[in-house]
Amino acid sequence: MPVQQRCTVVEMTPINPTTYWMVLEVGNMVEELGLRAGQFLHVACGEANLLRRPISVALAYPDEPEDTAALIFEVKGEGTRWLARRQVGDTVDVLGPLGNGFAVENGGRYLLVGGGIGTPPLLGYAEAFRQNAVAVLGFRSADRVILEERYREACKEVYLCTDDGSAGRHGFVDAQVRDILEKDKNFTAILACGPRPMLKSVAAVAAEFGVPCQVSMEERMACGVGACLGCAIQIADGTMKHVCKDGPVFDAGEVDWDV
Amino acid sequence: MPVQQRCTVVEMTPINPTTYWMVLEVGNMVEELGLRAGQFLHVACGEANLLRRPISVALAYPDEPEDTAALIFEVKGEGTRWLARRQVGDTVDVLGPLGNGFAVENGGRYLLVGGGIGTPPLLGYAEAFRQNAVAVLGFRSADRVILEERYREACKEVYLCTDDGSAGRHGFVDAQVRDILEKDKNFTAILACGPRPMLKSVAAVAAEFGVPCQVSMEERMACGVGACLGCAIQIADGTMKHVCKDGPVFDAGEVDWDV
Amino acid sequence: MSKVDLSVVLAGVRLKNPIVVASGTFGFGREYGQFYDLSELGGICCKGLTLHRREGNPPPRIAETPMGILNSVGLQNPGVDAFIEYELPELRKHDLAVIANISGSTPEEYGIMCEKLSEAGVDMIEVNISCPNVKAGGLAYGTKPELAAEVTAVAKAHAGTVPVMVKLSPNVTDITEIARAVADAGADALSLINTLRGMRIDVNTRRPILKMNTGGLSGPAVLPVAVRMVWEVSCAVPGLPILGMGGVAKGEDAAQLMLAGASAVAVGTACFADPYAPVKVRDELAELAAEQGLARAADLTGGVRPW
Amino acid sequence: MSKVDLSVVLAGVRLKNPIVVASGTFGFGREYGQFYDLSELGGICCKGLTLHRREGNPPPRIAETPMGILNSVGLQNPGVDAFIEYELPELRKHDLAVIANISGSTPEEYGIMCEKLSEAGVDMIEVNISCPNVKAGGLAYGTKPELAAEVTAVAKAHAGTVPVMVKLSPNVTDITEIARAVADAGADALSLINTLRGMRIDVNTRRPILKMNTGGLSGPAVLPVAVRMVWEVSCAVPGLPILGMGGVAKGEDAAQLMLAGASAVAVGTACFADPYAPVKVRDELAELAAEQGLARAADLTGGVRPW
Ligand SMILES: Cc1cc2nc3c(=O)[nH]c(=O)nc-3n(C[C@H](O)[C@H](O)[C@H](O)COP(=O)(O)OP(=O)(O)OC[C@H]3O[C@@H](n4cnc5c(N)ncnc54)[C@H](O)[C@@H]3O)c2cc1C
Ligand SMILES: Cc1cc2nc3c(=O)[nH]c(=O)nc-3n(C[C@H](O)[C@H](O)[C@H](O)COP(=O)(O)OP(=O)(O)OC[C@H]3O[C@@H](n4cnc5c(N)ncnc54)[C@H](O)[C@@H]3O)c2cc1C
Ligand SMILES: Cc1cc2nc3c(=O)[nH]c(=O)nc-3n(C[C@H](O)[C@H](O)[C@H](O)COP(=O)(O)O)c2cc1C
Ligand SMILES: Cc1cc2nc3c(=O)[nH]c(=O)nc-3n(C[C@H](O)[C@H](O)[C@H](O)COP(=O)(O)O)c2cc1C
Ligand code: FES
Ligand code: FES
Repeated sequence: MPVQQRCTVVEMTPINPTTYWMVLEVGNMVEELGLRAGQFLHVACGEANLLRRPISVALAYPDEPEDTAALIFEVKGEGTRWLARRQVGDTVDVLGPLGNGFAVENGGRYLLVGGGIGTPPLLGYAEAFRQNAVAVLGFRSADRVILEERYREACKEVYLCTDDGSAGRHGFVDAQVRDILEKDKNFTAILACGPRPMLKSVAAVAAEFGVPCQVSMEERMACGVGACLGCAIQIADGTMKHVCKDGPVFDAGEVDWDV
Repeated sequence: MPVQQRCTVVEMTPINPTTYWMVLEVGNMVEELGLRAGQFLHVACGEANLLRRPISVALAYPDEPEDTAALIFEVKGEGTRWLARRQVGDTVDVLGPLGNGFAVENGGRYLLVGGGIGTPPLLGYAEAFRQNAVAVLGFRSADRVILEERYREACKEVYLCTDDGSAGRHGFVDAQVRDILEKDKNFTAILACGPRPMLKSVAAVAAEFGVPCQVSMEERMACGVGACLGCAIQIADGTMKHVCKDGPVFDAGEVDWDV
Repeated sequence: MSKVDLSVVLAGVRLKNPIVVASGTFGFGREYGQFYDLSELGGICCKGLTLHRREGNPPPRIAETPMGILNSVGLQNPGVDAFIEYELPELRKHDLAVIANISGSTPEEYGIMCEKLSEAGVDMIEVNISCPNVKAGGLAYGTKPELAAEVTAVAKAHAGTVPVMVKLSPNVTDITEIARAVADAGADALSLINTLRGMRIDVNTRRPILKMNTGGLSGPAVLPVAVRMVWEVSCAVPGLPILGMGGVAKGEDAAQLMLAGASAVAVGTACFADPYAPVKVRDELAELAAEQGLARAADLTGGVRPW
Repeated sequence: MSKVDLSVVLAGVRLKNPIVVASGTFGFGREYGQFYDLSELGGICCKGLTLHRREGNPPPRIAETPMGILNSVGLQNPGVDAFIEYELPELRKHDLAVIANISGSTPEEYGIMCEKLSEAGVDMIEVNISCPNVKAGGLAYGTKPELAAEVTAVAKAHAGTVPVMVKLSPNVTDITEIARAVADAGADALSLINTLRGMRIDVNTRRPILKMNTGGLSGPAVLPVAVRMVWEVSCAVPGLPILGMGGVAKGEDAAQLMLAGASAVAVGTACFADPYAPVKVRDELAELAAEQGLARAADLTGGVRPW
């Protein structure tokens, strides 16, 4: 059950020129309401922006005096620009917990595949599964890389790719995923988050190797809670599902990738 | 010639529960552009309010490092509420100097008549003409009284009136003005600022005694500079004048009081 | 402050307060029902129903604009039968007026839905005429007085004792013309405004943000248009009750629409920013009425004094 | 970043950049000319002129709304002769296109004004058809295709070689119908949108804030309606140049209107918040075009790729 809550900013760190690491005090959202990585918070971004902005939870911890959640976001437009100007001690108005997060089981072994600003929501899974997690992280170029160290500290193996080859392997993450699965497809599931074309390629590789794959999808939202039917995504059977309520994480097989 | 300027708030004091005394650093507006009391600044009041708010200049001083201007304003709606939340060190975006101010001559003797939030724009004249100034100040009730001490320090005589008699004389300022003029109508002019009904009554009394009278008028504004023709007031000859450009101070005889 | 009687009557239906939630912005109440008891509301206009289940338009369906949003959801809904079976019983667990909102592509479809809904026992039927008429070549019912009147008459003929409220589109030259036609055809109430048509383009991709290219504008940006149209309609068809909506986010906004002539007010887009918006609007409206010394919120209705 | 050629051509008139200021928001340029040289602008649509001096409507004339304003200035102006004598020579001291905006209450008045203005040598005439036609019983010219066409034809017949641009009202069911009628009647260009009609009520006094009760809505709130209408009109009458306007406050807004089909863009209400708005919009537009690697700003025009 989601609640509306004013959350105090307790940490605010730029992690590259356009990306921020923001930690919020979220009341008892983690302990009582089960907030976890992969879900999202719907964040009001100032009076001048009518709609809230959905931002994924990267890490969520029970804590005293309040539970905390880390959001990692990139400045794209007016809303995220407003958010980036918040300082420690400011409060932001948040709806949450929203959405489902990835479905994982204790003792599972996971291949985490993140692209760009899609890497943060997987961080919580990296830190939960540690030696049972392998991460493939893709970025446009070396200067866009975020969270590499955090992932390296947590995971068994981390593969870095960049589109232009300026860091790690030259190329897209799906090629790296293919190489990994060719050697070892013994994963409980692939958990993927990133731009839609990346998810589509990763889903295709996963299907080819018969590895279950969950993808975290994005769509433009209004309400964030399932009331407005704004955030539809097309499902393979011709129906619609909603990112905010049925997702953001979907089974890759469920999604209609051809639209 | 008006300019657009970001001004730093250097003083911010509530002077009653809904009224604030705000001092701004206004660059060289006083020394170079002649900013003075009775003119107004057009103040941008936050991203959520499209239009600027006109606020009269109560006091204007040349100063170092920057000239300063005191604005005294009452919280009415969203815009002034935003303004009231500014703190020392914040900046506000201002257009000015705008409007004309009262026409006064050195050595003149002035009867200043202010009602409510109309008292501030006359303060500069009180402090300029001091022993040559007599002030009549009207308020709704004792708890709304502002600036009484400042006026008493400056002026030869100060008459306080309240609508409900809770402080000073019981009744409207025009009755007080009449009493004064009956004894002594040797004033260069009456300078009046306040709600329109008050100005109308004061203008009538002034006309009766043959004393020149200038009134500072209010009208809803958009541009503040004379471009939009929004802030029209009806003139006795059937034409329109504009508060922002031709005013806010008009000769009382010029105004069509019957509309 | 004295206690204000908030109850109002809309086309014979008593609402315990004048605040209703707008069709399509509140689903069937399940989601926002997690935040507060739906009995706080005067009523709910349910998500627009069609005779058969519809998946709606392809995404993206939402674009933000200055103090507004564009949507092209396009009547995604489970169909009128599923509503009656699964949603209506849930809503009936709460104390609020249930207003079913319906769209058809032929007058017959409107008729069938009205029959089903009146039998199922909704409190009111809101007839959305902003949808294209397939028979008249896709022309929207809401833009032609004759078409609007035809749909209204059919709905009335099939709704039994359930009041029929017709929802007007603002995308017209003269809304009073449509209002009069619908009134003459027997409407028990009018609701307005539906969304204004708008567009937003992503200047980098050069694509419209909405997959349908254009969509419906709602939210605070449209409030002044809504107030104007409610006022015009209430002058043109005096006595016909109006559910006012369009951009309401504060008690003052609701009061404006009521003064302009609305008996009750719907809150829509404001819910997206603040799930509690309808409750806050209600409380602010009550406070405003109390400050003005009104005994009943209904005393606001039509109270504007034009110059 | 490469230098973008900002010049555009609107109905044969070369503007050194696509940013014009909107009629009624910039007077005759004197006031904002205190802030910067008017030669910074591509052009100015002057305050609406009538045949004879007019005092306009009684105050209050301005009301603020969410991200918009309502105005009921009502064509206060010194009359066309005074414009030609006192204002035009001042404007001619600067390097910008001078577009005279005219309103008449009969077709004849439009004709006389066009004659005077073409003789005086303005660069373009913008024919405002949002005003009521006294002969047709106060019906606005802009809401009936026949009336709009009539005014256009008369204006063209009297404007000599000066291009005639007709300014469309958004308060219509189908703006393409009016656009086509005006195009067929010989308009050299279209400008849109004029203001949407709206209202705001002071809930304490119960009075409309505007003395005229209703007024015209402009500012960012209307941008999505403007983009939609420019797109519709540019599809309906391809090839006819469009001056787009309505809510432009940023370079991105101007780019949206150009992509939707406008050859140039007017900035209006945004000036009230920021006198430098037109200059900023121009610079942001130039930057945006440069980032996209465009050689000419004109390459944006009509570039939207609908789904
Ligand atoms: C479930 C979900 C989780 C997300 N998690 C993150 C995250 O952890 N970190 C992060 O940086 N970003 C995340 N995003 C994307 C983020 O919501 C957008 O970048 C942000 O809304 C842009 O807002 P803006 O005002 O800066 O941009 P603008 O372009 O000015 O926004 C205008 C409107 O478009 C919407 N919008 C723009 N881009 C997107 C987008 N990609 N997805 C959805 N709506 C969009 C905005 O919400 C707003 O309503 C997530 C999106 C979704 C749907
Ligand atoms: C020349 C002039 C000088 C003024 N000087 C002062 C001053 O020194 N101190 C002071 O407290 N107030 C002064 N006012 C009034 C002040 O401008 C308004 O109280 C203020 O604009 C209200 O804004 P708001 O957002 O708080 O209220 P809202 O009611 O939310 O404002 C909505 C809109 O209405 C306009 N508006 C509302 N009330 C007035 C009004 N009385 N006059 C003009 N526009 C109005 C606002 O500017 C805004 O555009 C002056 C007004 C004028 C015209
Ligand atoms: C996402 C969304 C979906 C809507 N769906 C419907 C609908 O199904 N039927 C209908 O009559 N109106 C629908 N509307 C219009 C609203 O009911 C309302 O008339 C409009 O949004 C104006 O009110 P607001 O500004 O408070 O949102 C929808 C509006 C939105 C924003
Ligand atoms: C105060 C004001 C006065 C206006 N006067 C005129 C006018 O005289 N003639 C005209 O054609 N349009 C007039 N307009 C309409 C504008 O030119 C423009 O079409 C409209 O405001 C939309 O643009 P904007 O949102 O950028 O202001 C006026 C608008 C405003 C706000
Ligand atoms: S954003 Fe409203 S249903 Fe998902
Ligand atoms: S406010 Fe624009 S002319 Fe005075």
